[in-house]
Amino acid sequence: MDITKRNIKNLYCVHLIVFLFLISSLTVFAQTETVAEEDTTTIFIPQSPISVTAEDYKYDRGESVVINWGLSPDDDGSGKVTGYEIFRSEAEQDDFISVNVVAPGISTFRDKSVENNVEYIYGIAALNGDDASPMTLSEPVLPDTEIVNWNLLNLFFIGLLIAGSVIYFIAHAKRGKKLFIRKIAGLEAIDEAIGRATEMGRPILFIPGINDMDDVQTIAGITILGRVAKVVADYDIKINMPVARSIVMTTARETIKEAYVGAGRPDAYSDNMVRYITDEQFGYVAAVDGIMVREKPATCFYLGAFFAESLILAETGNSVGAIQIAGTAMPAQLPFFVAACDYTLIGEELFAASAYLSNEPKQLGSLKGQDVGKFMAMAAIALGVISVTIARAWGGSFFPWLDEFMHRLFTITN
Amino acid sequence: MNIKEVIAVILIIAFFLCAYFLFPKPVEFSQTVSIILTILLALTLLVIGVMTFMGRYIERRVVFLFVGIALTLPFFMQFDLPVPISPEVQAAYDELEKLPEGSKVLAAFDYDPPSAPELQPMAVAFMKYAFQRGLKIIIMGLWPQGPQQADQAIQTAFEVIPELEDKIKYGRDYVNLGFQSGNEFVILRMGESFKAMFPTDIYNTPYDSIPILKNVKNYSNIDYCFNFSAGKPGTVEWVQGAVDRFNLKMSAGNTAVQAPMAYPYLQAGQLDGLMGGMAGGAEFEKLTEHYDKATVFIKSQSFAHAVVIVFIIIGNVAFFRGRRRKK
Amino acid sequence: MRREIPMAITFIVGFVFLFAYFIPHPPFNEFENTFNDSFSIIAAFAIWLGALNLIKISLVKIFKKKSDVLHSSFIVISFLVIVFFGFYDGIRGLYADPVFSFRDQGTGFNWLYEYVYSSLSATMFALLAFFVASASYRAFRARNLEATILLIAGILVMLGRVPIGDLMTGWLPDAFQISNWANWIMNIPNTAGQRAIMIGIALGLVSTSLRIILGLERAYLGGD
Amino acid sequence: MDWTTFGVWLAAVFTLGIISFLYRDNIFYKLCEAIFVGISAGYWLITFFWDNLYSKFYSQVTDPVDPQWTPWIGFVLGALMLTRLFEKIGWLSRWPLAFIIGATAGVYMMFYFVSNAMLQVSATILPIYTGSISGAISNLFIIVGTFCGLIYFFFSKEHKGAFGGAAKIGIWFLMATFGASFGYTVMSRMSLMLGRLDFLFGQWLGLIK
Repeated sequence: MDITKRNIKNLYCVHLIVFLFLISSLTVFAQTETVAEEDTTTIFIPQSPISVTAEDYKYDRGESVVINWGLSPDDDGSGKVTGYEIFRSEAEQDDFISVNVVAPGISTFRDKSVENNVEYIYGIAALNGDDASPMTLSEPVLPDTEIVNWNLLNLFFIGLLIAGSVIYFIAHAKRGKKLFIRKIAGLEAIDEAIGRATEMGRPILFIPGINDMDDVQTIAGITILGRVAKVVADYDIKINMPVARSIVMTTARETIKEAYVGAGRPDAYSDNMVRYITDEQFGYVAAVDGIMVREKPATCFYLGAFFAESLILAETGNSVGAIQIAGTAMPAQLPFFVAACDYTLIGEELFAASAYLSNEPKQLGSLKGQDVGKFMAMAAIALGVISVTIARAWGGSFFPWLDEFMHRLFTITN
Repeated sequence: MNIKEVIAVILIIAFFLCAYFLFPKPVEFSQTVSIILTILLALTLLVIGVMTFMGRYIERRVVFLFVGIALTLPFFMQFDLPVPISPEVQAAYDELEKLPEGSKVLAAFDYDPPSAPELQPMAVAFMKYAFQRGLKIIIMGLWPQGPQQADQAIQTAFEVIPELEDKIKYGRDYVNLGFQSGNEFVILRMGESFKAMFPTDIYNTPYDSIPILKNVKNYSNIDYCFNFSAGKPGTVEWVQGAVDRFNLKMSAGNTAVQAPMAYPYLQAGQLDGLMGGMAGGAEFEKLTEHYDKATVFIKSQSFAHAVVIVFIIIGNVAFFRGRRRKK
Repeated sequence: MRREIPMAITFIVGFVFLFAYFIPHPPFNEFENTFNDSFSIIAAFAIWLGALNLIKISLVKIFKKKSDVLHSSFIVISFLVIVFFGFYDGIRGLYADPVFSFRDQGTGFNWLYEYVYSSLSATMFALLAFFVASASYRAFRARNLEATILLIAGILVMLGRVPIGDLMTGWLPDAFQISNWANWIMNIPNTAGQRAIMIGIALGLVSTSLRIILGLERAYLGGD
Repeated sequence: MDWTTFGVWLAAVFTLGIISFLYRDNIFYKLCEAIFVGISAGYWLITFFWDNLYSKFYSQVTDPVDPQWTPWIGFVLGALMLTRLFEKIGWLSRWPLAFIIGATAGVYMMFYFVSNAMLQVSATILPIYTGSISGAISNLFIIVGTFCGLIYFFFSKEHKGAFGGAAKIGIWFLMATFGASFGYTVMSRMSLMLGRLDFLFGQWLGLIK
């Protein structure tokens, strides 16, 4: 480092110390004065905050400004300053409106209610109850729009790392490397469950949840349908799929139709395999219930986003003696599926299902990538816990820094 | 339909007609009768348990019947139960207590009549409390019927505390912005501008001419947010969209089904407080000292829970008995 | 071409929307909104497909198969009644002064909603009280250690969150009160479990989304 | 009898009709169900028409001050959806599907990743040393529970040995979570029935004060 620079820094330090000394002596002086004042009158007007700066908040859509100020000399924790009021005016208009009030001891505020590309001036007043000091004004500030939100850099990197490992393992598997994936009981059972329907000559019931196509769980359900439909088309089993959303109906029809085309028997496909009932949850459940009781399906699949209906579906399916395979990422519904179904895919397993069933290396590669994500989460938790515990117990400088770093790494600032 | 069923239907209709036209209103059991009924209920359950142990299993309609009785009887009974306060409800209340008079609170009503039994008591207690404290309430809904539920809650509050009706003025002390479709995207867009999402209030008054909304541009001018949620969109979306992205401070009242999912957010500090279901409502009523529906319902709730637990135990008795047989 | 164009659409749209998250600059900041509006409009079109399907099936039942005639005709009639009031009130509201919405108090649509739709759906919903009890009776068995943990946690929470828990253990020291146990279960094991599920779901979602965007997952376009 | 009283009676009849299903499936319930299916399909059709098609498309593009063009994207895609009604060009309906699925994948990826993964990892970084034993135990439980829960979800490693043991602990935590959910669900469902009983005995019959 340059020697002169360091000297200048030291000089700043001296200045700062002198300045702080002056301020504190001023505070003491002011205190004695106010005590005297309070004796005569109950009105006390605190001193204005010192030096107000306003800056455009970085990496946003030009919608916020950060204001910093030096505390009023009267703000010493004795309660003489009860807060700061932040005022704002468009530059050159002198029409100040109150934006917010913050507690004493706070010297920064982010005003998120500004318009893009309008110049503003801020004023801060120290408050004592209903009384306020004169405002200290800032320089004009112009909120601006940035191209990229660099505050999300940590998210970008972590996201890139996880997405990258998913893509890496997909590519890795494409080259023919063998990947080990453990057996998932619920998915192993799918073939058996379909086989049972063939033997018994009864239909399969497939419910892709009750959410629309804009839920990834529904998409996951439909991708599993793609696998199931292939087998169904090959063995010509009856599949019955009542749905609660029109777009899901369209998608499901498309999916099953293609499976039949793939099996070389497009004429065996019929639109009646997929029926729209109603968007209304219980109207839908009531109808599905009726279908179950009448048609007695051999196998029921519940794969997608479920709500209260999970209980009724699983119970009814149980009572008609169907093999039931359920999967959802709705934690509240899992207890009922776990209790009443033969196999349940919990959360992440639902998303993994279609890749698992495809048995294609590149799809399985993506599961490996997911595992890398979990490993990273676990490593971060372990490292973070160790550093924060040591930082709390023994202090030092490295571990508190590491702790701070880990928290920063996994926090999003907006 | 056999003859017995026909008679049963006629009797049921007769009962309801009598109840409508002839019964004295309201019906109340004295304390002694209440205790006797409770003991009778317990005894029959005990008998069922013993029968199951002996190998005679009951069918599910018996379970239905007992649940029905357990839910209905306490409506007419005279007794009080202690309501313990859980830390998360206390936290929600404390955060509200901290707000100075005149603070602007965004109240998001994301539920509809079917889930109202759980959330309406909280909403009423919240309105009563907020009006008495002099908090300014901005109401909105991501569910089409949410704003109507809010209106009903305010009406109930006015009926219970008549002096509020003179004190509280629409437009100055509260405003109902109505419903906007678009789920979580409404929450995100409100981060830039409320007005873009709600150009007028529910009565078609333009946004800018409503006094309470002066200087309210987006979340940064809101001191607190309270969300009553029965599903999606709801608390999870508010946390993801408003708390995580715009640093809004928030507590939530959830249906009991939703509540367990909100606990990680609570522990992570994304939510300040949480009221779950009828129990949360009863606790909040106790904290705000406005005893109402939830305090009454919690009695039925207790009875029903007890009955369900007894049936779980009976079910397991049957299960273990069956298993021993197999061995 | 029938498959390539949709795959290209998925790829481009997926990527652009993904990166829009990091770019606050217009027009990227509007993309989420555009998607949401477009989705709403598409859904509004698609629901006609669904409704027409429902009515078609019901009409076929009434006139061709002659089965479930009463049931199916009730479906058709109630559908037509509410659709009529929906359009009638909606259009009337547009030309009225002041303007009102089809779901405002006092419209026929709102009456149907309040007394027919909402009472039916609320009661349907409420039937779950009975089903949940019978499911507890029939399905929740202490089969193994896992199921036992589930049951014990469930029972403690059920007791602890209502006053009976306190009636039973209120006289004991704090550490033995059921309501405290229930609080503990909710705040500690429940939080931990939910969190594991949440993190897993988020990762599963990322991987599924990537597979979709990259075109590996295209069952919705009819598999391979 | 005014419309409100009539409405309350009608609602009471429907309520009892649905409840009658608990005894067994019957004609009364079937009719209530049919009305419900019809009414709800119509209700959503109307809601979608006014809330989505009218206010998100028509009133946006015909706005006299600032007409928008972006709603046309949705309109065109929606119209393509209707091509399904015609056999020959039905394949065009895949375009809107591709748009929806692609956008869903892109939009929600980051949403969930931030709230459900990043922030939850950050919140799990808790000190084991807190100065109080109960605090330490609580934090330890959260950390171990989350950690082992994640291990359970590992796909590329067999659940054997120490790894399997951790996965087992993970399952226990998941089961406790499900138990808590189950307890709360029971509470929730009972409350819903209470609401209906309150309607029957309170609003309709007036027996409750």
